[in-house]
Amino acid sequence: MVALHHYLILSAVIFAIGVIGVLIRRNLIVVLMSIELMLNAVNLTFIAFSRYLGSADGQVSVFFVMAVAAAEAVIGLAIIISVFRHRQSLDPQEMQLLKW
Amino acid sequence: MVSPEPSSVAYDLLRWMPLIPLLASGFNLFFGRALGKQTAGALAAAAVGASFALACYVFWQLPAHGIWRDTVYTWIESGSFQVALSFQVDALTAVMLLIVTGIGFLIHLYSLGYMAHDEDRVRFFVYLNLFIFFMLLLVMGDNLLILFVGWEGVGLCSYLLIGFWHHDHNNTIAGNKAFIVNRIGDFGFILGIFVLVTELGRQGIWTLDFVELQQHVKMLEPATITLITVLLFVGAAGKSAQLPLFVWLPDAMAGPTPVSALIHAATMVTAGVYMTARLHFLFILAPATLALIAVIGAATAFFAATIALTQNDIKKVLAYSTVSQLGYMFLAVGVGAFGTAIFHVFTHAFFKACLFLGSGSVIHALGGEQDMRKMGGLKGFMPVTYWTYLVATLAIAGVPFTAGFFSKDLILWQTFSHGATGLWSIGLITAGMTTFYMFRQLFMVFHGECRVDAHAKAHLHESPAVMTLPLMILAAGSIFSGWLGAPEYLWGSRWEHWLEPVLGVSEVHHDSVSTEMIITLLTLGVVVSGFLLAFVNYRKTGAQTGSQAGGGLFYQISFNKFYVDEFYDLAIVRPFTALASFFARIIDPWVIDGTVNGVATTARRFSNIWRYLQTGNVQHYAAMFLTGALALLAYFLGQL
Amino acid sequence: MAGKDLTPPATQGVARPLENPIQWFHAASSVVSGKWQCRSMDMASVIFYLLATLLVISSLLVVFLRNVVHCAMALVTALLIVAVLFVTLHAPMVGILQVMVYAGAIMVLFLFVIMFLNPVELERRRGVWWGFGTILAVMLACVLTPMFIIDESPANPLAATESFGSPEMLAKSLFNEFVLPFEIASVLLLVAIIGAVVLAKREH
Amino acid sequence: MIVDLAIITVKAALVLFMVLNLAGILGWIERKGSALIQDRIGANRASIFGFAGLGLVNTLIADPLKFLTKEDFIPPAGDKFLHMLAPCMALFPALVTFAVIPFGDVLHLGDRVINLQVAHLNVGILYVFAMGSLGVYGIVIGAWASNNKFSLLGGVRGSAQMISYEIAMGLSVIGVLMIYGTLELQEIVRGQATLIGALLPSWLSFMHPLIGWLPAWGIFLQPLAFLLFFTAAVAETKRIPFDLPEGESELVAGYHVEYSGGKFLMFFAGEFAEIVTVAGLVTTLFFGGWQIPYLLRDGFHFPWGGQWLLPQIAVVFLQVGAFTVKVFFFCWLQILLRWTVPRFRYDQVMRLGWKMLLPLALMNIVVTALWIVAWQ
Repeated sequence: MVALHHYLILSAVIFAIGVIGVLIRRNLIVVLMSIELMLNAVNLTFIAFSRYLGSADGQVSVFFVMAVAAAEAVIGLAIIISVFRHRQSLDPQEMQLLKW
Repeated sequence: MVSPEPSSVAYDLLRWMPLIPLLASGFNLFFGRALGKQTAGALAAAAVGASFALACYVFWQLPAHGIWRDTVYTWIESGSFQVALSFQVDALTAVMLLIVTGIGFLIHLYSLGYMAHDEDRVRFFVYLNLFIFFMLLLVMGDNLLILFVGWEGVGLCSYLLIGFWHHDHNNTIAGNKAFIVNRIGDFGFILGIFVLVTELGRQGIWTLDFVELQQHVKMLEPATITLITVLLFVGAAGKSAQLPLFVWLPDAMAGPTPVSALIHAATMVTAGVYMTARLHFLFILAPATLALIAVIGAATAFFAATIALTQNDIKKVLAYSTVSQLGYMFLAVGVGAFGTAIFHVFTHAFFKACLFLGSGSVIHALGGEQDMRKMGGLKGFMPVTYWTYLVATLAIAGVPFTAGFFSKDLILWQTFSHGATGLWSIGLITAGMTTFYMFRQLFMVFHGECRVDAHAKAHLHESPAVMTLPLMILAAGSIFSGWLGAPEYLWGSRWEHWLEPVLGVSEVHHDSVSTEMIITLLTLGVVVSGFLLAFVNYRKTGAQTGSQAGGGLFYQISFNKFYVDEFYDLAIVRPFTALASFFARIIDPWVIDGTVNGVATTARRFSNIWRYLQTGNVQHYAAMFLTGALALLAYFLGQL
Repeated sequence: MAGKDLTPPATQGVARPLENPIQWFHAASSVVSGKWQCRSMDMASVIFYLLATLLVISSLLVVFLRNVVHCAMALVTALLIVAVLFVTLHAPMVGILQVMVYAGAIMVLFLFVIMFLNPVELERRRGVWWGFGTILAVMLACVLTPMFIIDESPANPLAATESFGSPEMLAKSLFNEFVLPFEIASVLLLVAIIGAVVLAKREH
Repeated sequence: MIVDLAIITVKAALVLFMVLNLAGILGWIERKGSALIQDRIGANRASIFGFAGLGLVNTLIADPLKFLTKEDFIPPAGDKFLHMLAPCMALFPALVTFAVIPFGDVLHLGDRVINLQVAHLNVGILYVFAMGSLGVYGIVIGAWASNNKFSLLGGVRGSAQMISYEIAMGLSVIGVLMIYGTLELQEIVRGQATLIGALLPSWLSFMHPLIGWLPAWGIFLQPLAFLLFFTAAVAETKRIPFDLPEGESELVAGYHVEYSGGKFLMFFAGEFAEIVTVAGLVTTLFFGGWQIPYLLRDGFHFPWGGQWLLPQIAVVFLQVGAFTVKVFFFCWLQILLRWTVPRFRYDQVMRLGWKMLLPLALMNIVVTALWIVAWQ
């Protein structure tokens, strides 16, 4: 039978993969995607807990996470668009005007 | 805080007495100019008149042994320690109420005329009403804290009013002087309050309420009480211009004359006396303090009188005479005759206010001239002022059947019968000097040939009715107010009985009427001699008035006020400023700023190193963030 | 008159459970494990491990593919797999929402932006930094994983009622105890919409 | 247990078969219909012995054969994998949507009670929308994979248009859901068996003789919702008047310029499958699904008294038949629309979606909610 910590470990792995994406990708859109991936890993833990503890709250919080994710994606993409307009690039490592 | 006294009843009319002047003050402050200057003044006077009417009502309604209380709300509440904003009226307060509001009302009327030509008299009336408010707070407060608030408030108003004509730098300096000297006194005062509260609190009684204090002070051991009373007396000395803190009062004459009359003669300066009377239950437990007070009172009386002998400024003379009269009051307090002290406060309020207002009327007529050497022969020009002035002079000199006669002789008799013969003799001589300088002033101002310069003489005139009416009322008061406290061999005193519920059974020894009369006759003799001296020297005032240039050593010392100001300047002010400039030049720039700047520089150095962590690359930040998170997670993992 | 008596016996008949894919999984699992004697793991485990493997692979593709559109498609796949996981966990409602919101809306938005900007050049990669980031993330996984292997983690899910994860259940807790967060979330979305319009608008 | 699985499989296969064939038939009907409208003869080549009436039959075979035998062209600079994947993604959602659409009431076989619906999901309608929202990928990916500026434009247009209209579509249905109080389509259909008379509030009882005899179908309870839903659904199918993604006159053929042969067939079939799905949804939500007025499980019961009892199997056949007829009707309605209405301009499409349908749908929701709060 599948125990709770199977799901937890799975989500941990997915989360870590998302972190890799955030850290190393040099394309803002992909970075944003990786963030979505991390959010999904968290959602997975929520759902697993709500299933194994038999409470609805986990699913409700997933609902809210989705709302936040949608907002975050929309705003992020809007920012990306306006950035891309100013400097024809999506590379986060070229956007360092705020360094020392 | 309901008092255990059976006869203490709630009576919430009281709060209006201080409130009305406050409201008037605030209204004038904001809308006074829109209202028109004359109207603003009238409003202010009306407000004080209203609280005067209230005071009279309360005075008549008040039962002989009653205390009326009006608790507005609980101001401070900390555990069992509770201070309410609440007023009380008993016999003592009732008297003070009459003085403050009554004299205050008259002086407001007078000011309508006196300040008629001043530009911003709206501000003047705002201050004046504010003063009345604080004074009422002082005398009506039923606990030390409210009394202290009033105490500070009147100090503030006095400062504001002394510096009222702030265009002249000297006035502001005088204001500062008064304020600072009062600070010294108030420091002692509040220290006294602290000690009192903490000591009682150690006994488990957390209160500032007078009635409760009166019940509980017995708990304290005498040494503590002495300490407390001495500290409180420092405050009183500051406020009531006793040695060595009297120096501010003469300079306070820089303010407008009505202010001098109201604040610096009739009401505020007597606050110290009121406070001691209010806390008499403390003071009578500390005989040492009482002795100290008596000595200082007598000394002040004598000392100020000697200075007053030679002054040429009409208001300075009155100022020093005020100081010396206050000395009398504290002499009375010192010999434990609180009722008598208050009695003298009462009478003195009348004639000293009358004198000040009279001098004010003279100054007004002369267009601001204050030097008596440039006056003389004004009798003809301003009869009303002259006659009222004469009456007041007789009263302060203590001519029989005037107010001063009764009160001053009562003080002297109390002193004598208290056994303090030395103090009594000093008081006696002072009485003589009082007569001398007062009549000297009278002659120099009103008699002899007129030395007024032509320009001022052109429009020399009697003051308008609004100014002379208060003069007449006060003159009448300075005769009849004393009759309340006549000695036994006359119709006897009703005063003592009135104050008995508050101050306890009076300690006046009426044992030997003969001795009392002998003492009185002795005093009269001194007074008459003083008068004759003045009469001989100053009747037809000529050369002598200008002759302060010569004169003996004693004359010089007296004329220069014993060099007290110079001494203070040398002994206190200069070292203080020197210390201050030392701190300003050495400590502040080098030590303080050095430390602060040093910290800043170090921070900048370090941040110059660390700032290279800020690569501006989001992913680097994320990596650092993740590293930190990893460290934390690893730590918790170790915990598991 | 009608309508009340129309609820058929079918709805609580034996046929009812099998109409629900969740029961379908478990029925199928029992069948299979009954047929082929696989002692080691039952059908549910098989399904879980299958989905887990696919999920990990697609996530890795999201991160390591070089073409943005390929990344997006991989992400869509991952999201759908997560949705299926939700369904197997008795959260059909959330699963459907996952498909609608993520796969249906958010990812389409991503694709829309990708085509709108159409970034032609594939991104250059920088070896050191890639290695470093990867190592960090692997460490993260290594730290997280043991934290989750706890003894008291429930081995078996509780017996779920028919209504568990149903829209009714979700709605009940959403509109009773979580009504304030719900409203706040709606405001958040409104703000996000306006903000996006303002940001992405080409200023004249 | 095995039997249950078998039954489900059979139901799924049956539905799939029906939908795909319907799509094929619609291909022929569209040709003939357009010819009818445009006063042409239309498809008449695929005839057997000159008897074109059988054209229907062999069109079903001829069309796929024709497509499958054509060359499958893949643009060299394109993305081969996604180019192959896109048509599947276009066809798949249209087919699976039918899983939750009930095509009949329960069928009694022996002691077994079979619900005539592939999947009985308590999230039913949401499942429909989820699948519908997946339909975008076919276009977008296809457009991007075939490296062609026209198709890219078509893809961008398509994604924007579909996202916009999904919102209006979803909101327009909510009124219906509130009325019937469930998300599950079978329940919705069963809810439509009652008569309006049973729903009338007391103060409207005087209307009873007028409308009381009407069945409580969505069209009567939510007419506005029907209009909105149908419009949005037609827009979702990307057919004229909403065929901006593939507008021939502007973008040669939009997102499937570069498609040919079997892959194009899949796009083609996907489009017709979508038509069928839309028809099925409209039928289910607004026209009582498999309901026939006054037909209950044991026969007809007329509100004006009198009844006509039928055997259960006959009832089932009547229901399925009714459902099929209704679906056919709405497919035909869409084809009619496609050949009679001119194409919008793109900004008009957007304005219609965002400034007309969306506010109207919201208004409908509010009004319905108020009605429900007031009278139930």
